[in-house]
Order: sequence, then C-alpha cells, then structure tokens
Amino acid sequence: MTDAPLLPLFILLTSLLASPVLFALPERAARLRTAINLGMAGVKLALVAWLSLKVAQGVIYDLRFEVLPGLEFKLQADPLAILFIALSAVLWLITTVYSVGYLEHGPHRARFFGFFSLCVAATVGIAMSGNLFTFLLFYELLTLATYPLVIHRGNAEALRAGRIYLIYTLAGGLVLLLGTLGLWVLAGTTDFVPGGVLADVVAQNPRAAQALFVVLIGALGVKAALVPFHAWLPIAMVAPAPVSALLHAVAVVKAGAFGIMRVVYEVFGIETAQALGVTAPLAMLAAVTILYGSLRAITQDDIKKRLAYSTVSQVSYITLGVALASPIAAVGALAHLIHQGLMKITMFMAAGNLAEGLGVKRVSQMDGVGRAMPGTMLAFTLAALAMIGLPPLAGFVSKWYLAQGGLAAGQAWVIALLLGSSLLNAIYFLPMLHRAWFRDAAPEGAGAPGRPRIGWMLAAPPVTTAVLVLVAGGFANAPFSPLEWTRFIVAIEYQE
Amino acid sequence: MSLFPFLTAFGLPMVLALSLTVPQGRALVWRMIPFAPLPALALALLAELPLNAQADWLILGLHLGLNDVSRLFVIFTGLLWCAAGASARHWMRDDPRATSFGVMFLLAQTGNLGLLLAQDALSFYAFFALMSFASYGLVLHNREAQAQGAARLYISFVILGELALFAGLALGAAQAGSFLLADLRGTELPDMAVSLLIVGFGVKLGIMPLHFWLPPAHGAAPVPASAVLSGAMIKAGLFGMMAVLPLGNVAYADHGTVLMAAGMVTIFAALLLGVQQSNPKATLGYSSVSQMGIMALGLGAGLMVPAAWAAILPVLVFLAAHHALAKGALFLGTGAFAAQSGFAGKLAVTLALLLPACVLAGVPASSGSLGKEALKAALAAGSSVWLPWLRVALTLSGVATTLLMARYVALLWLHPPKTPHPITPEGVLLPFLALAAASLGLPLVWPLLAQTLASPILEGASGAFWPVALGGALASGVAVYAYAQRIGPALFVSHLTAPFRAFGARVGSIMTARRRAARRLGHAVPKALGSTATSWRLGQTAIAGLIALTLTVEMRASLHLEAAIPPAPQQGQPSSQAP
Amino acid sequence: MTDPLVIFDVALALAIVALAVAALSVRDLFAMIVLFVVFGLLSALAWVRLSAPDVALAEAAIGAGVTGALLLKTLHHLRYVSGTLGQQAAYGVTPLTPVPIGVTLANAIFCGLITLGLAVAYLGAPAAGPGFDALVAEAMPRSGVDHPVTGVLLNFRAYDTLMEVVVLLAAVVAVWQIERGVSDAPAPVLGEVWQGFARLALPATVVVGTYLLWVGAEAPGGAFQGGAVLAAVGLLLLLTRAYVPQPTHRGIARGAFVLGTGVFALVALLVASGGRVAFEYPLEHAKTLILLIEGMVTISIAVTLAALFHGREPVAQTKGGRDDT
Amino acid sequence: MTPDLIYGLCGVAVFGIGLVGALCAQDRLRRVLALKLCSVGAGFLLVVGAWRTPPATPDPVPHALVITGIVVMVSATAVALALIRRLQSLEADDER
Amino acid sequence: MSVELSPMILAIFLPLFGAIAAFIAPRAAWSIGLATLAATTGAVIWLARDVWAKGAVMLPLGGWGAPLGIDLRADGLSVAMLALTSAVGFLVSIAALDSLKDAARQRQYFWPLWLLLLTGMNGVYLSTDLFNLYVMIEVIALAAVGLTVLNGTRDALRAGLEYMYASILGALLFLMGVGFVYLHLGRLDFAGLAGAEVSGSLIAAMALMFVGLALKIALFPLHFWLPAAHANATAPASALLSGLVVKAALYIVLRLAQYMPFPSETLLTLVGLMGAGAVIWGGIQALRAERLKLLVAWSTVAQIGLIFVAFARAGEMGLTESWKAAALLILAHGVAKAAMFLAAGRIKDEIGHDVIRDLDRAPIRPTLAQFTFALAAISLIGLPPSLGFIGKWSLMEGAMAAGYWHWVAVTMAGTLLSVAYFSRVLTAFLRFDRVRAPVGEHQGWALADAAPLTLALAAIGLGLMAAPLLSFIEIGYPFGVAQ
Repeated sequence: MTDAPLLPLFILLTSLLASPVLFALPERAARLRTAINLGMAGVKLALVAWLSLKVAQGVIYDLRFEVLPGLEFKLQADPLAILFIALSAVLWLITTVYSVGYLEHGPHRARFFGFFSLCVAATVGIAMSGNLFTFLLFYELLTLATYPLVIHRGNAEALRAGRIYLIYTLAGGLVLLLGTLGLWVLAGTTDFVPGGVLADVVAQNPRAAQALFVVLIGALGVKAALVPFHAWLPIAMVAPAPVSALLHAVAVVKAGAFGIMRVVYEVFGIETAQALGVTAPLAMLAAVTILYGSLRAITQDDIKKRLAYSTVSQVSYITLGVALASPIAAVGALAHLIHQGLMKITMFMAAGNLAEGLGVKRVSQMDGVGRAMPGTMLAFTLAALAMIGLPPLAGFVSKWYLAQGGLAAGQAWVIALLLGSSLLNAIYFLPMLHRAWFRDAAPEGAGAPGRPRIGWMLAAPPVTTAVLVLVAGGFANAPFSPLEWTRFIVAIEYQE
Repeated sequence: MSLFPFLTAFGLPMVLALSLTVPQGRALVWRMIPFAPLPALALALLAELPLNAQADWLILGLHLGLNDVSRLFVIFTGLLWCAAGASARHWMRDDPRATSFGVMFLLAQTGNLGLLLAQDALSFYAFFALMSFASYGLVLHNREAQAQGAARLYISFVILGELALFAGLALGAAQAGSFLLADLRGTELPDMAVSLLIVGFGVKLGIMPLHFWLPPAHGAAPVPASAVLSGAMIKAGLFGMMAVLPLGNVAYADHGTVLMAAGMVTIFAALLLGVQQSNPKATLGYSSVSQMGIMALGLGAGLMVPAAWAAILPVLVFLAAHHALAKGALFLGTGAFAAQSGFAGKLAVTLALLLPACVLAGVPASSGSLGKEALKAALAAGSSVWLPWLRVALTLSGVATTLLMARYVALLWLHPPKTPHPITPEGVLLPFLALAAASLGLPLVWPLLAQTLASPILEGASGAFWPVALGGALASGVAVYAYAQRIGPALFVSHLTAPFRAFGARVGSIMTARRRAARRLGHAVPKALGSTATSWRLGQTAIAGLIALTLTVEMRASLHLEAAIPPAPQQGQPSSQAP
Repeated sequence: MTDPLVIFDVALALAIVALAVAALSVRDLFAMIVLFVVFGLLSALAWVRLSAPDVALAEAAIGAGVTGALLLKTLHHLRYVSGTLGQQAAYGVTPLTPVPIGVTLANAIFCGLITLGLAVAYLGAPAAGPGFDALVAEAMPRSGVDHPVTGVLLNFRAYDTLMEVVVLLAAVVAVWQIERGVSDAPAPVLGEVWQGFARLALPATVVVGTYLLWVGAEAPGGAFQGGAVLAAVGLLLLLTRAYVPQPTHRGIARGAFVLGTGVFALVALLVASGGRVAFEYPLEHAKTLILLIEGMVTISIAVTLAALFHGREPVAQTKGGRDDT
Repeated sequence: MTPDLIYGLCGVAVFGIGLVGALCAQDRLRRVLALKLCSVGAGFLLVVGAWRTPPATPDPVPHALVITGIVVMVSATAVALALIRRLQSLEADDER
Repeated sequence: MSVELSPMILAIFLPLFGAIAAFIAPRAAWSIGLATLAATTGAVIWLARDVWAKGAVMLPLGGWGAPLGIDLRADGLSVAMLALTSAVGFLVSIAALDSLKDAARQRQYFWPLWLLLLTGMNGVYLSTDLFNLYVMIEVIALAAVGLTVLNGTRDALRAGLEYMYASILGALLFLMGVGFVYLHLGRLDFAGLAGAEVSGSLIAAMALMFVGLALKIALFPLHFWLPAAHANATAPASALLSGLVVKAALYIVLRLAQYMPFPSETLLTLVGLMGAGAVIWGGIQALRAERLKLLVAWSTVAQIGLIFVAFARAGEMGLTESWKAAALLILAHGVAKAAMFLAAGRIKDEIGHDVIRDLDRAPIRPTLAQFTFALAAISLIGLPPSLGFIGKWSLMEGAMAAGYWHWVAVTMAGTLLSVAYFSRVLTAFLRFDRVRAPVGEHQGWALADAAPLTLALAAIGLGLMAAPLLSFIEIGYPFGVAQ
C-alpha cells in the first residue's frame, strides 16, 4: 500500500478548493490572489511530481466512493493519468503566470481565476477518473467551468461564441451520458480497465457495441473537435488569450482526446475495438479532420482563428494514433498529447502577446513583428517549426512515431497523410514566419508604434514553453521525458 | 519453302516506294500505302511455323525465316504500319514533300519488316540500317530548324549505333563461325561483342544514356512517322537483342547488371526529363524511353540469369506489343487532336486518348499492368539480389508513366500540336481509334495470337491500382503547383479556398435562413398554440378528456385481463407491508 | 313501480337534476343562486329520504344556506362595483371571451362520456356493499357518545374533523388576507320588514343552534349544524347592522377562529399518556371531552362562518384607502 | 328500483352536470356554483353508499365524511368568492 | 401525567400550533414561524432516526386502527418527503425574512398560511387514508392559494383564482374517486386498497383521482394554471409552491400507484406521453418566456413532466424500479427549484424587474444570486454531480435497461431544451456590453442570498449522497423489492 493514499485527492483539491477562495476575494486583492494562484499551482506541481515518482515505483492509487448502488465515484492514478496531470500541472503554472500578466487591469478577475482553477480541477479530475462515470462528472464540470472563461469579455460576440460552445459541449455531454449509461447497462460497469470491459458484450451483441462506440466517440469528438463537431473551437477563440491557450492546449480538446484514448484502450480494449471493426473508421475520421483543419487554417487571416483550425487538425493526430491500433502509433499519439500542448500553448501565448503588445491580430498585420518582439516571435517560430515537424523539435518526434506506427499497422497511407499535413502546416505557418522576419513593418500598420510594453509575466511563459518544445524533442529518449513515459503507458495498454 | 512469300512481305513496300518516284502512279500508290504490310501480316498470321527460306545467292547468302517470337513482332509491327500508313495518307495529302515522305516511310517499313524476317546477321544488319537511315528523312521531314537539329542528333546516334552493331555482329559472327543468327544465339560471345551489341541496339531502344536522340526525333517527325518510330522501330532494338544475343544460354552478369541499372535509371530519369517537355510528342517520346527501360530490365535479368529467360521472353514480347499499340495510338491520337478544330472535338479526342494513356500507365486489367505483373513474376526466377529493386522499380514505373501521361494530356491543351496544313479529321481519327481499340483489346486477343507464349500473361495477377492513382495524384499536385506558379501563390491560395468559402457561405446562408425560419416558427407556433389553448380554455377540456381517456383505457385493460388470464396478475403488486 | 315512494324518489331525483341544469343555464345570476339554494334544499330532502338526517341538516344549513348567502353577498358586491345594482337582472359581470362551439361541444361530450362511465361503474358496484357498519357498531360503546355520526366525527375519525376545522381556519386566514382594507361596496342591509323579522328570529335561532349542538351526542345534529345555525345569527346581526365589526374586535375574532382548532388539537395531544395515543380519549372522560371539543368547535364554526360572510378583516374606517399590497 | 339506485344515478348526473359547468362556464360565480354542484354529486354517492335497506341503519362513516366535505366546500367557496370580490374591485378600479 | 409524544403527531401538530400562534400574534409571527420550523425539523429528524432504526412505523390515531380509525405511517419515502419539506421550508422561511421585510401585511399573513400549508403537507406524507388525504389537500389548497395571492397584485389574483378553481376541481374529482372506492370496498385505508379486486368502481375511482391529482400537479396538459400562479406569487411563496406544494400531490400519486391494482401498461404509456408533452411544451414555453420567474415556472412544468416520464417509464417491471427515479427527481426538483425561485426573487429585488431581455442592461449585478441561479440550473438541467443528474441517470438507466429508447430520447430532448432556456438567462447575467452605467459599484451580495445558496449547494451536493439517500428511501420497501 501507499504512505499517502489520498494523494490524488489532494492534487484535485489544490485547485478545487482554491476556486471558492478566489471567488470570494475582493476584486482589489490582486496580490493575494496572485499569491494563492501561484502557490496552489506550485503545490500542485510538487504533489504531481511526488505522485509520478510513486506511480513509477508501482504504487497503485485507487479511491472509491459509492454514489448509487454499484456506481462509484472513482479516482485512480495510473501512468496515463499521470501523463495528463503532469501536462496540466506544468501548463497551469505557466498559464497562471501569463494570465496574471494578461489580465492585470481587466475586470472580473475574481471570477476569472475562480473558474480558471475550477477548470484545472476538472482537467485533473478527468485525468484521474477511474471510470467513465467519474469521467462524465468532470467532463461536465469542465464544460461549465470553461463557459464563463470563454465569454469573459462579456460582449455580444463572446456571448455568441459562448452559447455555441455551450450548446456543442453540453449536447456532447448529454450524448456522453447516454453512452455512459449504455456502457453501464451493457457491461454492468463503467470502469477503465486496460484491455477493456466489453469483450463479452462484443462477442454477444456486436451491433450494440458498435453503436456504443459511435455514441461515445461522437460525444468525446465534440470536445476533441473531430469533424464535423469542430465548429465551436474556432468560434471560441474570442476568449482571452490565456483561455484559448488553456482550451486548446490543456483542458478542453485534450479532455476529448484523452477520453477517446480511455474509451478505445480501457473501455473497449484495443483488440476488441479492432475486432469490432471500429478503429479504421475512426482513423479515417481523424484523417479527414487533420486535412480539413489544415485546409481551413490556410484561409484564416485572424491569427487565433488560424491557430484554432490548426488545433482542430493537430489534436486529431492523437485520435489517429489511437485508432491505428499499433503500439508505436500509440506512443506517437500519447507523446503528441504532450507535445501539441506545449506547441500550441506557446503559439497562443505568443499570439496574445502580439495582440497585447502591438495590437496585431491578423496575419496580414504581422509584417516585421519579429523585430518588434523578438523573444515572443522566436518562441512562436520554434513552435511553428515544431508543428510542421522539423527535427529535432517535439512535433517531429510524435510524427515520426505516428508514421512508424502506420507502417507497422500496414497502413502506409498514414505517411502520405502526415506528409500532406506537414505540407499544409508549412503552407499556413511559413507565411506567418516570413512576414514576421523577412518583411519590414508597414509604416502606419498596427505593429508600427515604438517598442511594445509587455511585462515579463507575458514574455516569459511562451519562451519557457518554447524551450520545453525544444527539450521534449531533443531529449526525447532521456528518462522521464514524455516519450519515455508514453512507452511505459503503451506497454500497459497493450498489455505487453 | 518458297522464298516468294518472304519477298512479297518486304518487297511490296519497297516496290511501292520505288513506284512513288513515278509521278503518274502516285495517287494510286498513296492509296495502297496502308496495305503495304499486308503480305507480311498474312504471312505471319497464316503460315505454319517454323518457317525458313534461304537464297544463298543473294548478298552473302540470304536467310529468312519466321519463328514464334518474330511472328508476333511482325503482327504488331505490321498492324502499326497499316494504321500509320492510313493516317499518313491523309496527313500528307496536301504536303509539298509528300512524295519524299512516302518513299522514306515505305523504305523504313521495308527495313523494319525485313529485319524481323532476317535470319542471318548481314541481312539483319542491312535491313536495320535501311530502316534507321530511312527514318532520318522522316525525322527531318518538315525541315524546320528544330527538325534539323533533331535529325542531326538522330543521325549521329544512328551512326554510332550502326558502328557498334556492326562491330558487335562482326565479332560475334567471328566467334560463332557463322552468320546465322541462330548460331550467334547459341555461341558464347565475347564480352566485347556483347557490349557492342548492347550499345548498338540500345541506341535504337533509347536506353539511357543513349536516348538523347529519341525524344527530339519523335517530337519532330510528322505524326504518322512518330507513331511508327516509337511504336515499331524502337522495338527493332529489342528484337535485335533477342535475335542476336545468346540469351538463355550464356550468363553475362556484368552486362546484365549494367543493363538493369541503366533500365532502372531510364525508367525514372525519363520521367524527370519528360515532364519538363513542352511538346506533347516529345513527352510521349520520353515515355517510350521510360518504357524501354522496362525492357532493359527484362533483358538485363535474362543476361544475368539465363535460366530466367524462358519466362521473361514471352513477357517482353507482350510488353513490346502492348507498347507498340498504345504508343502508336497515342501518337496518332496526337495527330487526330491537332486535326480537330473545335473544342468539343478536341475534348472528345482527349477523352479517347485517355484510354491508351491509361493502358500505358497500367490501369488494372489493362495490358500494361498485366505485362508488368507478369514481368514481376517472371523476374522471380532471376537474380534474387535484384529482385526487390526490380519489383519496386516496376511498380513505381506505373507512377512514372501516369505522370508522363498526365503531362502529355496537359501539354496537348497547353501547347496544342500543329498540323502543317488543314487535315480531314476523320482520316486521321480512324486509324487512331483502331489502334486504341487494339491496345485495349490486346489482353483478349493475345492468347489467340501468341498461343504458348501467352501463358505467363494469363497466369499473372491483374495488378494494383494505386501506382496509377498515386501518379495521378502527384500529377494533379504538380498541375496545381504549376497553376499556382502561374497565377501567383496568394491568388492561388484564394482560388484554392474559393470553393470552401463558397461552400461555407452557402451553408452559412442556408443555415441562417433556416435558423431564422426555425426561430420564427419556434416563436410563432408555440405562441399561437399557447394563446389558442388559453382563449379556448383547452386545459379545461383536457381535464374531461383525460378522465374519459383514462376510464376507457383502464376499462379496456381490465376487460382484457379478465378475458385473458383470470385471476389477473396486476402491475405494481401491493406490498406485503399492509398496515 | 307500485311503491309510491319510488315515484317520489324518481320525481325528486329528476327535480334535483333539473334544478342543477337550470341553475347552470339560467342567465340571471340572482336566479341562478336562488335555483341553487332550492337545489340544495331538495338535495337535503333526498338525503333525509336516504336516512341521513345529519347530512341533510348540514347541507341545508351550510351547503344551501351559508353558501347561498355567500354567493348573494358576492353578487351584491359585484353588482355594486360594476354599477349594475339598479338593474333588474344580474347577468354575467365578468368579461367573456368566446370559445368555439366545438370546444364546448367536446367538453359536453367528454362529460357525458364520463357520466356514462361513472354510471356504469356505479351500477356495477355491489348494492349496499361493504361498509363500516359492523366496526362502528362494535366500537360505539367505547366512543363516549350515542350517536354514531358524532362518534365517527369526534372520535373514530376525529383527526379528519380536526383537519376540517383547520380548513375552516385556513379559509378565514386566506379570506382576511385576500380582502383587505375598506370595502368599496357597502355591506348589504336587509329591508325594514326583514329587519323586524330578524330581530324576532334571533333568539329562536340561538336556541335552535344550541339545541342542535347538544342533541348531537344522541341524535342527528352536532357541532357543524349547530355552528351553522349560530352562524345564521351572526349573519342576521351583520345584515341588520345590529353588529358592525370593529377593528378592536380583531383580537377576539382571531381567538374565536382558533378556539375550536386549538382546543381540539390540545385535547387530542394531551390525552396521549399512559399508553394511549393521540386522539385516544380515556373512556371515562370521553363524553366530557367530546362535548368540550364540540362546544369550542361550534363557537369557532359560528364565528368563522359569519366572518367568511363578512369577508374582510375589520379595519379602521378613518384610515381610508387601502394598506400595503 | 331502490332509492339508492335512483339517487346514486342522480348523484352521478349532478356530478356530471357540475363538471360540464365547471369546464364550460366563464362567469366566475357560475364556475364556483358548478364546483359546488360537483361536491353535492360526490356527497350523493357517499350517502347512497352508506344507505342500507331499512330497517337497517345506514353506515355512519360516510355521513360524517359528507358533513366534513360540506364544511370543506364552504370554506373553499368562501375563499374563491373573496378572490372574486377582490379581483372585481381591482378591475373596477382599472376601468374607472 | 406525562404526555407521550410521537414524532409523527408532532410533525403535524407543531406547525398547526405554530400557525395558530402566528395568527393570534402577528407581530411575533416570524419568530414563531422560525421556531416552529426548527421544532418541526427536529421532529422529522427524530422520526427519521426511528425509521432508520426500526423500519416503517405506524401510529393508530385514537387507538382505533384502520379501517375505522386513521393510521399514520412513516416509511423511508415519507420521511424523505418530510425532510425535504422541512429543510426547504426552513431555508425558504429564512429567505422570506429578508424578502418580506418591507411588506408588513404580507409578513403578517405569510407565516400562518405557510405553517398551515406545512401542516397539510406533513399530514399528506404521513397519511394512510384516502379521505384524510382529501381533507389534507384541501388544507394545502386553501393555504397555497392564500400564499399565491399574498402580494395582492391583479395578476397574482387572477392566477390565484384560476389556481383555486383547478385546485377545488382536482380535490372534488379526488373526492368522487373516494366515493367510488367506498362503494367498492367499504373502507378507505391504503391497506384496504392493497389487494383489492379490479372493478368498474375502482377503475372509475382511479381515473378520477389520477386526473384530479394531475390537475393539482399541473401535469401537461393540465398545467394551464401553474405558470401564471407560480410566476406572479411573491418569491418565497413561489419557492414553496413550486418546490414543495406540487410534490404533495405527486407523492399521493406515488402512493396510490403503490397500493392500487393499477396502472396498466397502457395507462403508464399515457402518463409517459403526458410527461413527454410537458417536457417538450414546458421547454418551448420557457424558451419563449419574457420574464425570469415565468421561465422558472415553465421549467417547473417541464420538470414535472420529467418526473412523470421517470415514474412511467424508468424500468421494466412496472413501478418497482421506476418509483425510485421518480422519487429522486422529486427531491432534486424540490430543492433546486426552491433555490431557483428564491434566487430569481433576489435578482428581481436587486435589479428591480425580471425582464430577461433587459437583465443585461442593469448596472447592478447580484452576483451571488446569479451564481445561485446557475447552480440550481445545473441541478435542474441534470448535470453531474447534482441530485438532478442522479435522478436523470436512474431514469435513463431504467429506461435503457427496459429498452425504452424513445423515452431516453425524450429525456435528452428535455435536457437540451433546459440547457437552451437556462442559457438565455445565464447569458444575460454575464453580458456587460449593454450596460450604460459603470458596473461593479454594487455587486448585490446580501445575507439573504445565504438561504438560496445553501439550497442550491445542497441540490448539487446531494448527488454525491445519492446512495445513502436511496437506501433510506427504500426503507419499508414502498413498492416491494424487485423480484
């Protein structure tokens, strides 16, 4: 047994309890709020580090609480959960710093940070859910916690975006409820078990199992922004930059992708899913999403919108890796969960800096911004190149594994897909870099007036994450790198 | 066996060529040109095999004959000459240099048919030379600077080739102690001889690096000439190797290696060069070069491992026939395209052209893919070291050919070939269609024609579609790229996304309209319903209605129960917790 | 059909039905109320015929009498505020919205179906079916009273009766809550002749009411009937202006309203000792306790019914206007 | 034809008539009156159910219930009428 | 002589005495009221302990015992309802202190009426006798009408009158049903009903009682009186009416279904259809509603429909399973809806109106009340981990297990509708660009928010307590164990 069996709960509580405190703080108490924010984020990071160490040593954490007869609220800390928690803990700290800087003089900060904390709590809960029921609980909490963040600006556009977001995600949540119930009725349990719990059902009633798969993936696909459920994501980019960063990199879309992983690996079990013949369509759907997102990204002039469509495309790499049903591809998928988070959060924070510092919001205004904000743009460039998949950056590592996995699974088309996607990535990212570095700023363009004034709290986070992008790629084979941890997980999921 | 049929076979064209010099009979002779190969064809189709005849008296002893392989060559070559002749009749009708063309055409035909029938080294060489040199006139026909350059190049290579051929044949004959080709084939020829022969025939085949002459020449020659140059005459090089080299008897590992390597390079380098051409016929020429690379692969494999030759030979013959018909059709089709003046006609011809193009590219079940698959199978008996590479090369050659074909079709429209003067479209169209049909039907008639030699083809797999698809995709990619380059990347991106935007806007407007309508409906209908229900006091009615309904429902249910299962078990059994 | 009583029964039943129809269909609201009172009296007659004199008394006094008075008072009020007091007939004074005839027809058809269904159900029920007869007969000696209906009301099902008094209390609280401030219609006053008659009738009514209460223990009659008759006294006092409610009387009135409920509930609660449960009167005190309860309840009923007739909490006239809303 | 049968049907009929009135009537007073008719109908049913062929005495319990019902009904009627009066006053104020 | 008190008697009599006291002493009414509620809550806790320890308990009033006398009976379900009533009632009372502080007259009558109402409701939950239930629902009806028109506005009075008519008619239908039961059985207690043979009379009784109660519950299409009544009442009254009063009639339906040899499958389908109609129609009307309280009232119509869908169709084996889902939904709705009405009332008080379209123009944002509203909405929509979610889970689980897919679809449609109409309000809360005056000077926090907030938090948090709650409700096995 463990010396601190409640550790997962503590990790959850660090942000869950911070939330009401942050709500209650008066608007003026900025210092105290920042202290609480950063303190809690730091504590959480420490706890997560401890937890990872324990889990790596083979300690099993399993907390249960019966809600309805037989139906449990269950927290567990398996390696897969650790992967996601670690991501959220690290990025929470960074994003918190960034948010503090970003919203320094904005209204409703108490509300913002309260929901921000709640959002992270929900993400951690999603990561540690031990069954689909618990997952559903946190999944809905995430929806509710992010809604006020999306509409933080409180204007008509934000509210419209918020409404669309809410409708999509709550409808998705409802379908997930349906799926969870279906699982509960069919299998009698909703637990996540490596290898799945549905083998018997699949044998007896494959039709029902297929329907269940469709329902669950459809529900999770909303948050994972799989085509055709992606429409909310580009619209939701009206949110403040730290929120977009969080939405795209850590919380929402990742929750969807993570859920797909859990469903494929631990509800159905990869072998069962393959036998059911559902992985191939899923891979196809992911492929379509990858291409579609990239194609749409090309035409966007709004920087954040372009990044949003890029997210649509990139997150589906994860789904693709899962659906390819090959251990190597799975490594790629899991690694991409982390890598995409790092890359995308860098880009969104950089975009936020451009908007804050220079008022640059469109690609067409980006002429010469590289000279105006070299640090930010360097980070952006690094992330963009990683997205395209240049070695030795993080994006390359995941793409490499995905390609290898595709070959191993006998799906050579994946290579073409990845090449095509990389090409499209290049098409929409390189012009941005070209404008930023190789063009002169327009004399009376948005980027013209003098040196931008952004504080270190805005400047440092993207640079930090960019360095992480470099490190995650460059030291991919080092112990405790995301990739190594990923291999550990895949060994469990594939029961090797 | 009498010599006569043989003499008619290559004599008729020669006679016709001579007749053309006489002005009075020209019209009649032109009329007969399409039929010039008929005796040869008749001989090949009707005669019993093997067939031999000799005239010791002629030259240094003329040996003629026909065997399984040469018979097939005669058939498709003859067919091609027929079609080209028919086409030429119309193509040349108003040409001031028609006579010279006719003479050269017929002489080349004579040489071509003759070399297929020749059984001794010298006559073979002679016919070969006749054909080669006569073709010079065909290449040079329009006398333009470009044609002159092409012809100059051509003739240089012809000379080189003839020299090598001569030397090779000479060495070989010396070693064999006989001029008979059959003896040469049975002898262990010296390496030098083999090298020289390979170079000599290789020039004709257009194997790299001996290919330089071919595309310009094919591009410069008038359409009917190009068709035979590409379809029939370069096969002479192949035939020559088959006829002279001791394939299947002696192993020449080094030569085989070189030949295969050259073939492989040829396949892909021709692609790279071909796609850069701006003349559709030149592109077709490169395609021929590329195809001949495949032949070289087969020949090389045979040279390396004699045991495999028996399997390779029939496949190569089939491939030769396939290429002759398809490429001939394409060239003639180019002419037919040029002859069309309207858009619809051009479009129709283009569509028709896609048939031989697809055959050439190797769409499954077409002769192209059958041949390639059979070749893959046949190569299995060859060198195991080379086998995987050969397979990959063969598979990818489909991609290459597809790309070339795509480029060709694109060039047809971008740089339409010109006719020297107005031409009756029908006259050139019919031969083209005939050849296209023949190329499509080849897999069907081949078993009848080739009999035993057809079996590897029949047994082979039908091939995969994806190389063609990939090639097509790449081609479209390149086309898109070219388009983008032409109009500028920014404009291109906006063009590219225009359909998306249009689609999005359309969907958006429909959705907006729908949403508006739905909102109107969603507001109006409940409002109307609600206010009606209120003012009509329908709630009150509902009370009575519900009581009546419940009564009816329950009465019926109880009647049912009583009728069905007395004593009726009821839902919601009362608990035993009675107070 | 030889039995003349059957003919009487049928005729009475038909008359009752006809009166019901007439009351609902007559246009003049005053006529409607009159027809209704007659209907109530005939119903009471029918119940006498069915050996239910207690019920008949209650119906006549409360169902027909008090209800009729309430309706008349309300009609008076409506006519006054709508300014139609001087007119001959009182037609509907509430605004009417047209309802399609089809809907009305549907209502009628549904109701007809229901009536039919209920009639069928009724006919299917056992005649003189099971009841509480035996239980009551067995328990009567321990009830402390002689009249079974009183026994049921105040002993066996005293809980129901308590709640019934609570309903009355709730009604008067609600009425006081609803009608507030000074009335905008003067209270109806009887004419001269009637006033004289009323003064004569008052003492007699009091006596009758008290008797009814007293006799309830052994014979038909009891708290409710007695209360109703006493309420009639109140009505007469109010109508003759012999008594005008004053704001200062509010406290007493409240006390009177809650008297019955309070005493009843207290007794019910307090008897629960020595192994007895609530409402379980000790046998030796049963009669006394019941009488006590009956008395208090009668007072409450009488005052409450009169207050319901008066309608509103008495407020100081000088205040004018209405108080808060 | 026993009295209970006759009056039972009479009660059902009165209830039905009351129901029609309650549903169709628009005048506020008339609706109250219709409801009262319903209650009398229900009373009939209970009284009839209690009736035993003489000389047997009827079941007293339903009688008690009907009395309770009558008192409850008068309370409800009083509240409804108070509401009507109050409402009428307010609406009359509006018109003035 | 020591009086032996039973918690059951106390649960009924304490509020009664409280009502009397509050009526006699108007000035002290609020303190009497609060004390009474506290005491009643104590009695309910006492009763709950008894039931927890001993299972279902009975009290034969007057010592006679059914069928002649009247028995009180408490099992898990009734105690749960009692607890809901006193807990919600207590918190609503606290909220009422603030909400009625400027209306002396309303305050004076609020307490006696509310305590009488409490008497009636507690009486219903403990009763085992049909006629007694009739009297109780009349107590409830008169008190509830009084509360509805407490503020004396014209709209409230009109709505109150409609409510009164519906209420009386419903009660009379019930009474007629009682008459038919007597005709058939000669007794009126639940125990007599249990095991009765089906007959025409019983069918008639069932039809009359069911429709009468449905009218009181405002089950679609008999909901016509509810929205106006609940929307126009003063806030604490609305909370009581919507959160508690309709539940009393609902409880009777549950009990009748338990003891009567009904309903048939067809009738259950009919009930389910009516519920579905309520879910859809209530949802649509809530989407259209222009005022906040009207929206909340229409949501009550929809939620009642959902409860009936659960009741009718959340299980394969008749009611043996589905009643639990219905009971959970009843509890969830009671808590959450009370919170929501109180919050809506607070918002209206602070902003000065409750026109949804203009809520976002107000420079004053009663943040905590809005937050409360949102929390209550979460439970009503049925998002985890609220009690509403657990109820909906049970409903859908039962329906799915039984293969009733279309009922699952109805539930989901209802959920989506509720998301849609509540998001209208939430959007208005969070929009700031239409405000002319500077925002944030007054955030509108008040102690009065404490009660609704507590209720809303309870609605959310109780979801995590569902397992013990469910096992408590099952004490006395109201519908028998699933065989």
